[in-house]
Amino acid sequence: MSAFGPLGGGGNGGGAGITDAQRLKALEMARNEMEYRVDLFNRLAQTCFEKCSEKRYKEADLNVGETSCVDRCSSKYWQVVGMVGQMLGAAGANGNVQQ
Amino acid sequence: MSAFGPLGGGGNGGGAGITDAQRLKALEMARNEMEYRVDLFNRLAQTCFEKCSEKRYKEADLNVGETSCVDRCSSKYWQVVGMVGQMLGAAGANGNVQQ
Amino acid sequence: MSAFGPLGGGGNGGGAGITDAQRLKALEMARNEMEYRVDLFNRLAQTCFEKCSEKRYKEADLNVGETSCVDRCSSKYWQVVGMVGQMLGAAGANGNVQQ
Amino acid sequence: IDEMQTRDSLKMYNGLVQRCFADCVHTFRRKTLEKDEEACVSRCTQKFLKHSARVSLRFAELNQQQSTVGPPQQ
Amino acid sequence: IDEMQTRDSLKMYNGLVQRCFADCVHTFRRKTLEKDEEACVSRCTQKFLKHSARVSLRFAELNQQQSTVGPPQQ
Amino acid sequence: IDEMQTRDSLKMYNGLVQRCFADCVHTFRRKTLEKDEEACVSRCTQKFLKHSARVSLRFAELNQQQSTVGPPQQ
Repeated sequence: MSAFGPLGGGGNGGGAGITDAQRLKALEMARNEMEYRVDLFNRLAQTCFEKCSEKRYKEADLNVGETSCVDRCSSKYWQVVGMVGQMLGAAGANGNVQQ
Repeated sequence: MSAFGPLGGGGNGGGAGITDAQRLKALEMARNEMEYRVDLFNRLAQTCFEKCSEKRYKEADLNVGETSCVDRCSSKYWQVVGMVGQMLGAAGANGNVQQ
Repeated sequence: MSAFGPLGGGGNGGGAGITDAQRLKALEMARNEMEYRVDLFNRLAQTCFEKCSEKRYKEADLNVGETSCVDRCSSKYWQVVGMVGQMLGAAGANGNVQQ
Repeated sequence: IDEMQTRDSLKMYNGLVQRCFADCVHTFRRKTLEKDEEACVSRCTQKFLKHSARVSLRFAELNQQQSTVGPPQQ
Repeated sequence: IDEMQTRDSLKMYNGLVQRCFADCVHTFRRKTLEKDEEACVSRCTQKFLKHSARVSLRFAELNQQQSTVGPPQQ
Repeated sequence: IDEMQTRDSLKMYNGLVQRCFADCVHTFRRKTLEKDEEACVSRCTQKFLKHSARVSLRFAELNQQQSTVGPPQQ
Protein backbone atom coordinates (compact mmCIF):
# COMPACT_ATOMS: atom_id res chain seq x y z
CA MET A 1 0.00 0.00 0.00
CA SER A 2 2.91 2.24 -0.79
CA ALA A 3 0.53 4.58 -2.57
CA PHE A 4 -0.12 6.56 0.57
CA GLY A 5 3.48 7.58 0.80
CA PRO A 6 5.28 8.87 3.80
CA LEU A 7 3.23 11.24 5.86
CA GLY A 8 6.03 13.63 6.42
CA GLY A 9 6.23 12.19 9.87
CA GLY A 10 6.80 15.48 11.63
CA GLY A 11 5.87 15.68 15.25
CA ASN A 12 6.25 12.00 15.94
CA GLY A 13 9.89 12.37 16.68
CA GLY A 14 9.03 13.47 20.16
CA GLY A 15 11.40 16.40 20.53
CA ALA A 16 12.24 18.16 23.75
CA GLY A 17 9.67 20.29 25.48
CA ILE A 18 6.60 18.73 23.91
CA THR A 19 3.96 17.64 26.35
CA ASP A 20 2.18 14.33 26.21
CA ALA A 21 -1.05 16.07 25.33
CA GLN A 22 0.55 17.76 22.35
CA ARG A 23 2.07 14.55 21.17
CA LEU A 24 -1.30 12.80 21.49
CA LYS A 25 -2.94 15.57 19.50
CA ALA A 26 -0.38 15.46 16.73
CA LEU A 27 -0.75 11.70 16.56
CA GLU A 28 -4.51 12.07 16.34
CA MET A 29 -4.24 14.55 13.49
CA ALA A 30 -1.85 12.41 11.50
CA ARG A 31 -4.16 9.53 12.11
CA ASN A 32 -7.14 11.42 10.71
CA GLU A 33 -5.27 12.42 7.59
CA MET A 34 -4.09 8.86 7.15
CA GLU A 35 -7.50 7.35 7.77
CA TYR A 36 -9.02 9.71 5.28
CA ARG A 37 -6.59 8.67 2.57
CA VAL A 38 -6.88 4.98 3.30
CA ASP A 39 -10.66 5.18 3.36
CA LEU A 40 -10.62 7.07 0.05
CA PHE A 41 -8.33 4.47 -1.50
CA ASN A 42 -10.44 1.57 -0.28
CA ARG A 43 -13.67 3.08 -1.56
CA LEU A 44 -12.12 3.91 -4.92
CA ALA A 45 -10.74 0.38 -5.23
CA GLN A 46 -14.04 -1.25 -4.27
CA THR A 47 -16.18 0.99 -6.44
CA CYS A 48 -14.02 0.55 -9.52
CA PHE A 49 -13.77 -3.20 -8.94
CA GLU A 50 -17.55 -3.32 -9.04
CA LYS A 51 -17.76 -1.11 -12.12
CA CYS A 52 -14.99 -2.84 -14.08
CA SER A 53 -14.73 -6.53 -13.18
CA GLU A 54 -17.10 -9.15 -14.46
CA LYS A 55 -18.47 -11.09 -11.52
CA ARG A 56 -17.88 -14.57 -12.91
CA TYR A 57 -14.15 -14.39 -12.29
CA LYS A 58 -13.40 -16.58 -15.29
CA GLU A 59 -9.77 -15.49 -15.27
CA ALA A 60 -7.34 -14.55 -12.51
CA ASP A 61 -5.84 -11.73 -14.59
CA LEU A 62 -7.19 -8.35 -15.56
CA ASN A 63 -7.88 -8.39 -19.29
CA VAL A 64 -7.19 -5.40 -21.53
CA GLY A 65 -10.69 -4.00 -21.21
CA GLU A 66 -10.66 -4.26 -17.43
CA THR A 67 -7.25 -2.65 -17.20
CA SER A 68 -8.21 0.43 -19.19
CA CYS A 69 -11.51 0.57 -17.32
CA VAL A 70 -9.64 0.67 -14.00
CA ASP A 71 -7.44 3.51 -15.21
CA ARG A 72 -10.36 5.60 -16.42
CA CYS A 73 -12.47 4.78 -13.41
CA SER A 74 -9.71 5.89 -11.03
CA SER A 75 -9.27 9.10 -12.93
CA LYS A 76 -12.98 9.88 -12.97
CA TYR A 77 -13.30 9.04 -9.30
CA TRP A 78 -10.54 11.49 -8.55
CA GLN A 79 -12.37 14.14 -10.51
CA VAL A 80 -15.49 13.58 -8.42
CA VAL A 81 -13.42 13.87 -5.23
CA GLY A 82 -12.31 17.30 -6.43
CA MET A 83 -15.83 18.38 -7.44
CA VAL A 84 -17.44 17.36 -4.18
CA GLY A 85 -14.60 18.92 -2.22
CA GLN A 86 -15.19 22.24 -3.96
CA MET A 87 -18.92 22.06 -3.39
CA LEU A 88 -18.46 21.28 0.29
CA GLY A 89 -15.97 24.12 0.58
CA ALA A 90 -18.50 26.48 -0.99
CA ALA A 91 -21.29 25.25 1.28
CA GLY A 92 -19.05 25.68 4.31
CA ALA A 93 -18.07 29.19 3.24
CA ASN A 94 -21.71 30.22 2.97
CA GLY A 95 -22.21 29.43 6.59
CA ASN A 96 -24.35 26.34 6.48
CA VAL A 97 -26.52 24.11 4.36
CA GLN A 98 -29.48 23.92 6.68
CA GLN A 99 -32.29 24.47 4.24
CA MET B 1 -22.78 18.43 11.95
CA SER B 2 -23.87 20.46 14.92
CA ALA B 3 -26.63 17.92 15.52
CA PHE B 4 -24.45 15.87 17.83
CA GLY B 5 -24.18 18.73 20.26
CA PRO B 6 -21.59 19.24 22.90
CA LEU B 7 -20.63 16.11 24.73
CA GLY B 8 -20.45 17.72 28.10
CA GLY B 9 -16.73 17.76 27.66
CA GLY B 10 -15.91 16.94 31.26
CA GLY B 11 -12.66 15.23 31.96
CA ASN B 12 -10.81 16.69 29.02
CA GLY B 13 -9.83 19.76 30.92
CA GLY B 14 -7.04 17.79 32.47
CA GLY B 15 -7.37 18.86 36.09
CA ALA B 16 -4.84 18.26 38.82
CA GLY B 17 -4.29 14.82 40.24
CA ILE B 18 -5.57 12.88 37.25
CA THR B 19 -3.20 10.27 35.91
CA ASP B 20 -2.47 9.79 32.26
CA ALA B 21 -4.20 6.43 32.32
CA GLN B 22 -7.38 7.96 33.69
CA ARG B 23 -7.33 10.68 31.13
CA LEU B 24 -6.81 8.14 28.37
CA LYS B 25 -9.72 6.10 29.66
CA ALA B 26 -12.07 9.07 29.88
CA LEU B 27 -11.09 10.04 26.36
CA GLU B 28 -11.77 6.53 25.16
CA MET B 29 -15.23 6.52 26.74
CA ALA B 30 -16.21 9.87 25.28
CA ARG B 31 -14.93 8.61 21.98
CA ASN B 32 -17.14 5.53 22.11
CA GLU B 33 -20.24 7.53 22.94
CA MET B 34 -19.42 9.96 20.16
CA GLU B 35 -18.66 7.24 17.62
CA TYR B 36 -21.92 5.53 18.45
CA ARG B 37 -23.92 8.68 17.81
CA VAL B 38 -22.08 9.57 14.64
CA ASP B 39 -22.43 6.03 13.33
CA LEU B 40 -26.15 6.10 14.14
CA PHE B 41 -26.57 9.43 12.38
CA ASN B 42 -24.69 8.26 9.31
CA ARG B 43 -26.67 5.05 9.00
CA LEU B 44 -29.96 6.87 9.48
CA ALA B 45 -29.00 9.45 6.85
CA GLN B 46 -27.87 6.81 4.36
CA THR B 47 -30.83 4.52 4.88
CA CYS B 48 -33.40 7.29 4.56
CA PHE B 49 -31.62 8.73 1.53
CA GLU B 50 -32.00 5.33 -0.11
CA LYS B 51 -35.63 5.01 0.93
CA CYS B 52 -36.68 8.55 0.01
CA SER B 53 -34.62 9.90 -2.91
CA GLU B 54 -35.20 8.93 -6.49
CA LYS B 55 -31.92 7.77 -7.99
CA ARG B 56 -32.05 9.84 -11.16
CA TYR B 57 -31.19 13.03 -9.35
CA LYS B 58 -33.24 15.12 -11.75
CA GLU B 59 -33.24 18.04 -9.34
CA ALA B 60 -30.75 19.34 -6.80
CA ASP B 61 -33.48 20.15 -4.29
CA LEU B 62 -35.60 17.92 -2.11
CA ASN B 63 -39.16 18.06 -3.39
CA VAL B 64 -42.18 18.11 -1.08
CA GLY B 65 -42.65 14.35 -1.15
CA GLU B 66 -39.00 13.68 -0.39
CA THR B 67 -38.99 16.18 2.45
CA SER B 68 -41.93 14.65 4.25
CA CYS B 69 -40.52 11.19 3.55
CA VAL B 70 -37.25 12.17 5.26
CA ASP B 71 -39.11 13.42 8.32
CA ARG B 72 -41.19 10.29 8.67
CA CYS B 73 -38.28 8.01 7.89
CA SER B 74 -36.13 9.65 10.60
CA SER B 75 -38.93 9.31 13.09
CA LYS B 76 -39.55 5.65 12.29
CA TYR B 77 -35.85 4.90 12.38
CA TRP B 78 -35.66 6.40 15.82
CA GLN B 79 -38.53 4.21 16.91
CA VAL B 80 -36.66 1.12 15.71
CA VAL B 81 -33.56 2.24 17.63
CA GLY B 82 -35.70 2.29 20.76
CA MET B 83 -37.32 -1.09 20.07
CA VAL B 84 -34.07 -2.88 19.36
CA GLY B 85 -32.47 -1.25 22.38
CA GLN B 86 -35.22 -2.59 24.61
CA MET B 87 -34.98 -6.07 23.11
CA LEU B 88 -31.22 -6.12 23.57
CA GLY B 89 -31.62 -4.93 27.14
CA ALA B 90 -34.12 -7.72 27.80
CA ALA B 91 -31.85 -10.32 26.18
CA GLY B 92 -28.93 -9.10 28.25
CA ALA B 93 -30.98 -9.21 31.44
CA ASN B 94 -31.92 -12.84 30.80
CA GLY B 95 -28.30 -13.79 30.83
CA ASN B 96 -27.63 -14.60 27.23
CA VAL B 97 -29.12 -15.33 23.87
CA GLN B 98 -27.19 -18.51 23.16
CA GLN B 99 -30.00 -20.66 21.83
CA MET C 1 -19.65 -11.56 22.21
CA SER C 2 -17.72 -13.96 24.37
CA ALA C 3 -16.46 -15.66 21.23
CA PHE C 4 -13.46 -13.40 21.02
CA GLY C 5 -12.16 -14.64 24.30
CA PRO C 6 -9.70 -12.92 26.56
CA LEU C 7 -6.83 -11.36 24.74
CA GLY C 8 -4.28 -12.50 27.20
CA GLY C 9 -4.19 -8.98 28.46
CA GLY C 10 -0.43 -8.80 28.85
CA GLY C 11 1.15 -5.41 28.79
CA ASN C 12 -1.83 -3.55 30.12
CA GLY C 13 -0.80 -4.15 33.67
CA GLY C 14 1.58 -1.26 33.39
CA GLY C 15 4.62 -2.75 35.07
CA ALA C 16 7.65 -0.81 36.22
CA GLY C 17 10.11 0.57 33.72
CA ILE C 18 7.74 0.71 30.79
CA THR C 19 7.51 4.06 29.12
CA ASP C 20 4.25 5.67 28.11
CA ALA C 21 5.18 5.29 24.48
CA GLN C 22 5.66 1.57 24.90
CA ARG C 23 2.40 1.19 26.69
CA LEU C 24 0.63 3.14 23.96
CA LYS C 25 2.21 0.93 21.34
CA ALA C 26 1.22 -2.28 23.08
CA LEU C 27 -2.29 -0.98 23.45
CA GLU C 28 -2.40 -0.10 19.79
CA MET C 29 -1.26 -3.58 18.79
CA ALA C 30 -3.79 -5.34 20.98
CA ARG C 31 -6.37 -3.02 19.55
CA ASN C 32 -5.47 -3.98 15.99
CA GLU C 33 -5.65 -7.69 16.73
CA MET C 34 -8.97 -7.20 18.45
CA GLU C 35 -10.39 -5.02 15.71
CA TYR C 36 -9.37 -7.56 13.13
CA ARG C 37 -11.19 -10.36 14.92
CA VAL C 38 -14.29 -8.32 15.61
CA ASP C 39 -14.42 -7.12 12.03
CA LEU C 40 -14.02 -10.70 10.80
CA PHE C 41 -16.79 -11.89 13.09
CA ASN C 42 -19.14 -9.12 12.03
CA ARG C 43 -18.57 -9.72 8.34
CA LEU C 44 -19.01 -13.47 8.74
CA ALA C 45 -22.23 -12.95 10.70
CA GLN C 46 -23.63 -10.46 8.18
CA THR C 47 -22.66 -12.46 5.12
CA CYS C 48 -24.08 -15.71 6.43
CA PHE C 49 -27.25 -13.97 7.60
CA GLU C 50 -27.74 -12.76 4.03
CA LYS C 51 -26.97 -16.16 2.57
CA CYS C 52 -29.08 -18.19 5.02
CA SER C 53 -32.07 -16.18 6.26
CA GLU C 54 -35.20 -15.62 4.25
CA LYS C 55 -35.92 -11.91 4.16
CA ARG C 56 -39.60 -12.07 5.08
CA TYR C 57 -38.83 -12.82 8.71
CA LYS C 58 -41.95 -14.91 9.09
CA GLU C 59 -40.64 -16.45 12.29
CA ALA C 60 -38.44 -15.17 15.09
CA ASP C 61 -36.56 -18.48 15.36
CA LEU C 62 -33.99 -20.08 13.12
CA ASN C 63 -35.59 -23.11 11.48
CA VAL C 64 -33.71 -26.37 10.91
CA GLY C 65 -32.62 -25.44 7.41
CA GLU C 66 -31.34 -22.05 8.49
CA THR C 67 -29.47 -23.52 11.42
CA SER C 68 -27.54 -26.03 9.36
CA CYS C 69 -26.96 -23.37 6.71
CA VAL C 70 -25.36 -21.10 9.33
CA ASP C 71 -23.06 -23.89 10.48
CA ARG C 72 -21.90 -24.73 6.97
CA CYS C 73 -21.64 -21.12 5.97
CA SER C 74 -19.43 -20.31 8.96
CA SER C 75 -17.21 -23.26 8.21
CA LYS C 76 -16.85 -22.35 4.53
CA TYR C 77 -16.19 -18.72 5.39
CA TRP C 78 -13.41 -19.82 7.69
CA GLN C 79 -11.93 -21.89 4.90
CA VAL C 80 -11.89 -18.84 2.63
CA VAL C 81 -10.16 -16.82 5.35
CA GLY C 82 -7.43 -19.44 5.37
CA MET C 83 -7.13 -19.57 1.57
CA VAL C 84 -6.92 -15.83 1.13
CA GLY C 85 -4.45 -15.59 4.00
CA GLN C 86 -2.17 -18.08 2.29
CA MET C 87 -2.42 -16.31 -1.04
CA LEU C 88 -1.64 -12.96 0.54
CA GLY C 89 1.29 -14.50 2.37
CA ALA C 90 2.60 -15.90 -0.92
CA ALA C 91 2.12 -12.55 -2.68
CA GLY C 92 3.93 -10.78 0.15
CA ALA C 93 6.79 -13.26 0.04
CA ASN C 94 7.29 -12.66 -3.67
CA GLY C 95 7.95 -9.05 -3.00
CA ASN C 96 4.90 -7.40 -4.42
CA VAL C 97 1.86 -7.82 -6.58
CA GLN C 98 2.37 -4.78 -8.73
CA GLN C 99 1.59 -6.28 -12.11
CA ILE D 1 -9.87 -3.20 25.64
CA ASP D 2 -13.09 -3.11 27.64
CA GLU D 3 -13.97 0.10 25.91
CA MET D 4 -13.36 -1.58 22.60
CA GLN D 5 -15.83 -4.33 23.38
CA THR D 6 -18.41 -1.73 24.26
CA ARG D 7 -17.67 0.04 21.04
CA ASP D 8 -18.04 -3.11 19.02
CA SER D 9 -21.34 -3.96 20.65
CA LEU D 10 -22.55 -0.50 19.75
CA LYS D 11 -21.50 -1.06 16.17
CA MET D 12 -23.38 -4.35 16.10
CA TYR D 13 -26.39 -2.59 17.61
CA ASN D 14 -26.36 0.08 14.92
CA GLY D 15 -25.87 -2.52 12.21
CA LEU D 16 -28.80 -4.54 13.47
CA VAL D 17 -31.09 -1.50 13.54
CA GLN D 18 -30.08 -0.56 10.01
CA ARG D 19 -30.61 -4.05 8.62
CA CYS D 20 -33.99 -4.68 10.21
CA PHE D 21 -35.20 -1.20 9.32
CA ALA D 22 -34.12 -1.59 5.70
CA ASP D 23 -35.74 -5.03 5.39
CA CYS D 24 -38.98 -4.27 7.26
CA VAL D 25 -39.95 -0.62 6.74
CA HIS D 26 -41.23 0.36 3.32
CA THR D 27 -43.98 2.91 3.75
CA PHE D 28 -43.71 6.51 4.82
CA ARG D 29 -47.29 7.63 5.15
CA ARG D 30 -47.10 8.06 8.91
CA LYS D 31 -44.35 8.91 11.32
CA THR D 32 -44.79 5.82 13.45
CA LEU D 33 -44.35 2.17 12.46
CA GLU D 34 -47.28 0.27 11.00
CA LYS D 35 -48.31 -2.79 13.02
CA ASP D 36 -46.84 -5.27 10.53
CA GLU D 37 -43.61 -3.30 10.26
CA GLU D 38 -43.25 -3.39 14.00
CA ALA D 39 -43.83 -7.15 14.13
CA CYS D 40 -41.32 -7.64 11.32
CA VAL D 41 -38.65 -5.58 13.13
CA SER D 42 -39.26 -7.63 16.25
CA ARG D 43 -38.85 -10.97 14.48
CA CYS D 44 -35.87 -9.71 12.51
CA THR D 45 -34.09 -8.61 15.68
CA GLN D 46 -34.74 -11.89 17.48
CA LYS D 47 -33.64 -13.89 14.48
CA PHE D 48 -30.46 -11.88 14.07
CA LEU D 49 -29.57 -12.29 17.75
CA LYS D 50 -30.06 -16.05 17.56
CA HIS D 51 -28.07 -16.13 14.35
CA SER D 52 -25.23 -14.17 15.93
CA ALA D 53 -25.18 -16.43 18.97
CA ARG D 54 -24.90 -19.47 16.70
CA VAL D 55 -22.13 -17.92 14.61
CA SER D 56 -20.40 -16.97 17.82
CA LEU D 57 -20.30 -20.62 18.93
CA ARG D 58 -18.95 -21.77 15.57
CA PHE D 59 -16.46 -18.93 15.53
CA ALA D 60 -15.08 -19.96 18.91
CA GLU D 61 -14.73 -23.59 17.79
CA LEU D 62 -13.04 -22.72 14.54
CA ASN D 63 -10.77 -20.28 16.33
CA GLN D 64 -9.68 -23.02 18.71
CA GLN D 65 -9.31 -25.71 16.11
CA GLN D 66 -7.06 -23.82 13.82
CA SER D 67 -5.25 -21.17 15.77
CA THR D 68 -2.76 -20.78 12.96
CA VAL D 69 -5.15 -18.79 10.81
CA GLY D 70 -4.28 -15.23 11.49
CA PRO D 71 -3.78 -11.99 9.75
CA PRO D 72 -1.38 -12.15 6.81
CA GLN D 73 2.20 -11.37 7.61
CA GLN D 74 3.31 -7.92 6.60
CA ILE E 1 -13.03 15.26 20.34
CA ASP E 2 -12.45 18.02 17.80
CA GLU E 3 -10.29 15.66 15.85
CA MET E 4 -13.08 13.11 15.91
CA GLN E 5 -15.52 15.54 14.37
CA THR E 6 -13.03 16.25 11.62
CA ARG E 7 -12.62 12.55 11.10
CA ASP E 8 -16.34 11.99 10.89
CA SER E 9 -16.77 14.77 8.39
CA LEU E 10 -14.08 13.17 6.29
CA LYS E 11 -15.90 9.87 6.47
CA MET E 12 -19.11 11.56 5.35
CA TYR E 13 -17.19 13.24 2.55
CA ASN E 14 -15.82 9.92 1.31
CA GLY E 15 -19.23 8.30 1.61
CA LEU E 16 -20.83 11.07 -0.40
CA VAL E 17 -18.25 10.79 -3.16
CA GLN E 18 -18.71 7.03 -3.34
CA ARG E 19 -22.49 7.20 -3.47
CA CYS E 20 -22.74 9.91 -6.11
CA PHE E 21 -20.03 8.30 -8.20
CA ALA E 22 -21.75 4.90 -8.05
CA ASP E 23 -25.14 6.37 -8.94
CA CYS E 24 -24.00 8.78 -11.66
CA VAL E 25 -20.97 7.35 -13.47
CA HIS E 26 -21.57 4.41 -15.77
CA THR E 27 -19.31 4.77 -18.79
CA PHE E 28 -15.56 4.36 -19.03
CA ARG E 29 -14.75 5.40 -22.54
CA ARG E 30 -12.83 8.49 -21.46
CA LYS E 31 -10.85 9.43 -18.42
CA THR E 32 -12.86 12.54 -17.63
CA LEU E 33 -16.53 12.81 -16.73
CA GLU E 34 -19.14 13.14 -19.47
CA LYS E 35 -21.23 16.33 -19.28
CA ASP E 36 -24.34 14.53 -18.02
CA GLU E 37 -22.35 12.57 -15.45
CA GLU E 38 -20.90 15.79 -14.13
CA ALA E 39 -24.33 17.38 -13.83
CA CYS E 40 -25.67 14.28 -12.09
CA VAL E 41 -22.82 14.29 -9.55
CA SER E 42 -23.49 17.96 -8.87
CA ARG E 43 -27.22 17.44 -8.24
CA CYS E 44 -26.57 14.31 -6.21
CA THR E 45 -24.13 16.14 -3.95
CA GLN E 46 -26.46 19.08 -3.39
CA LYS E 47 -29.38 16.80 -2.71
CA PHE E 48 -27.43 14.72 -0.25
CA LEU E 49 -26.24 17.79 1.63
CA LYS E 50 -29.78 19.10 1.91
CA HIS E 51 -30.96 15.68 2.97
CA SER E 52 -28.26 15.46 5.65
CA ALA E 53 -29.12 18.91 6.96
CA ARG E 54 -32.76 17.90 7.28
CA VAL E 55 -31.93 14.62 9.01
CA SER E 56 -29.61 16.55 11.27
CA LEU E 57 -32.49 18.79 12.43
CA ARG E 58 -34.75 15.81 13.05
CA PHE E 59 -31.95 13.97 14.80
CA ALA E 60 -31.41 16.85 17.19
CA GLU E 61 -35.11 17.05 18.00
CA LEU E 62 -35.48 13.34 18.56
CA ASN E 63 -32.34 13.33 20.65
CA GLN E 64 -33.78 16.05 22.88
CA GLN E 65 -37.24 14.61 23.12
CA GLN E 66 -36.27 11.20 24.25
CA SER E 67 -32.91 11.40 25.90
CA THR E 68 -33.43 7.97 27.43
CA VAL E 69 -32.74 6.14 24.19
CA GLY E 70 -29.14 5.21 24.43
CA PRO E 71 -26.83 2.38 23.77
CA PRO E 72 -27.96 -0.90 25.30
CA GLN E 73 -26.57 -1.63 28.74
CA GLN E 74 -23.70 -4.07 28.78
CA ILE F 1 1.38 5.07 12.11
CA ASP F 2 2.90 1.66 11.43
CA GLU F 3 0.14 0.10 13.46
CA MET F 4 -2.39 1.97 11.38
CA GLN F 5 -0.99 0.51 8.18
CA THR F 6 -1.25 -2.95 9.67
CA ARG F 7 -4.80 -2.23 10.68
CA ASP F 8 -5.71 -1.02 7.23
CA SER F 9 -4.21 -4.07 5.60
CA LEU F 10 -6.27 -6.22 7.92
CA LYS F 11 -9.38 -4.32 6.93
CA MET F 12 -8.56 -4.86 3.27
CA TYR F 13 -7.96 -8.55 3.99
CA ASN F 14 -11.36 -8.90 5.65
CA GLY F 15 -13.04 -6.97 2.86
CA LEU F 16 -11.44 -9.19 0.23
CA VAL F 17 -12.58 -12.36 1.99
CA GLN F 18 -16.12 -11.04 2.30
CA ARG F 19 -16.35 -9.99 -1.32
CA CYS F 20 -14.96 -13.16 -2.83
CA PHE F 21 -17.04 -15.31 -0.50
CA ALA F 22 -20.23 -13.44 -1.37
CA ASP F 23 -19.55 -13.63 -5.10
CA CYS F 24 -18.32 -17.23 -5.25
CA VAL F 25 -20.08 -19.31 -2.58
CA HIS F 26 -23.74 -20.10 -3.15
CA THR F 27 -24.40 -23.61 -1.90
CA PHE F 28 -24.54 -24.88 1.65
CA ARG F 29 -24.93 -28.61 1.27
CA ARG F 30 -21.50 -29.38 2.73
CA LYS F 31 -19.27 -27.67 5.20
CA THR F 32 -16.29 -27.43 2.86
CA LEU F 33 -16.00 -25.52 -0.40
CA GLU F 34 -17.03 -27.21 -3.64
CA LYS F 35 -14.22 -27.48 -6.23
CA ASP F 36 -15.65 -24.74 -8.44
CA GLU F 37 -16.23 -22.43 -5.49
CA GLU F 38 -12.63 -22.89 -4.43
CA ALA F 39 -11.36 -22.08 -7.92
CA CYS F 40 -13.61 -19.03 -8.07
CA VAL F 41 -12.34 -17.72 -4.73
CA SER F 42 -8.79 -18.20 -5.93
CA ARG F 43 -9.32 -16.28 -9.18
CA CYS F 44 -11.32 -13.59 -7.39
CA THR F 45 -8.52 -13.03 -4.87
CA GLN F 46 -5.83 -12.84 -7.52
CA LYS F 47 -7.90 -10.49 -9.62
CA PHE F 48 -8.65 -8.22 -6.71
CA LEU F 49 -4.98 -8.04 -5.73
CA LYS F 50 -3.98 -7.10 -9.27
CA HIS F 51 -6.79 -4.60 -9.40
CA SER F 52 -5.68 -3.02 -6.11
CA ALA F 53 -2.09 -2.82 -7.28
CA ARG F 54 -3.21 -1.02 -10.42
CA VAL F 55 -5.43 1.40 -8.51
CA SER F 56 -2.56 1.97 -6.14
CA LEU F 57 -0.31 3.11 -9.01
CA ARG F 58 -2.98 5.44 -10.38
CA PHE F 59 -3.73 6.74 -6.91
CA ALA F 60 -0.09 7.64 -6.35
CA GLU F 61 0.08 9.46 -9.70
CA LEU F 62 -3.11 11.40 -9.13
CA ASN F 63 -2.01 12.23 -5.61
CA GLN F 64 1.23 13.68 -6.94
CA GLN F 65 -0.30 15.51 -9.85
CA GLN F 66 -2.86 17.41 -7.93
CA SER F 67 -1.74 17.71 -4.37
CA THR F 68 -4.29 20.44 -3.74
CA VAL F 69 -7.20 18.03 -3.52
CA GLY F 70 -7.64 17.48 0.13
CA PRO F 71 -10.27 17.11 2.73
CA PRO F 72 -12.79 19.96 2.78
CA GLN F 73 -11.96 22.78 5.13
CA GLN F 74 -13.94 22.73 8.35
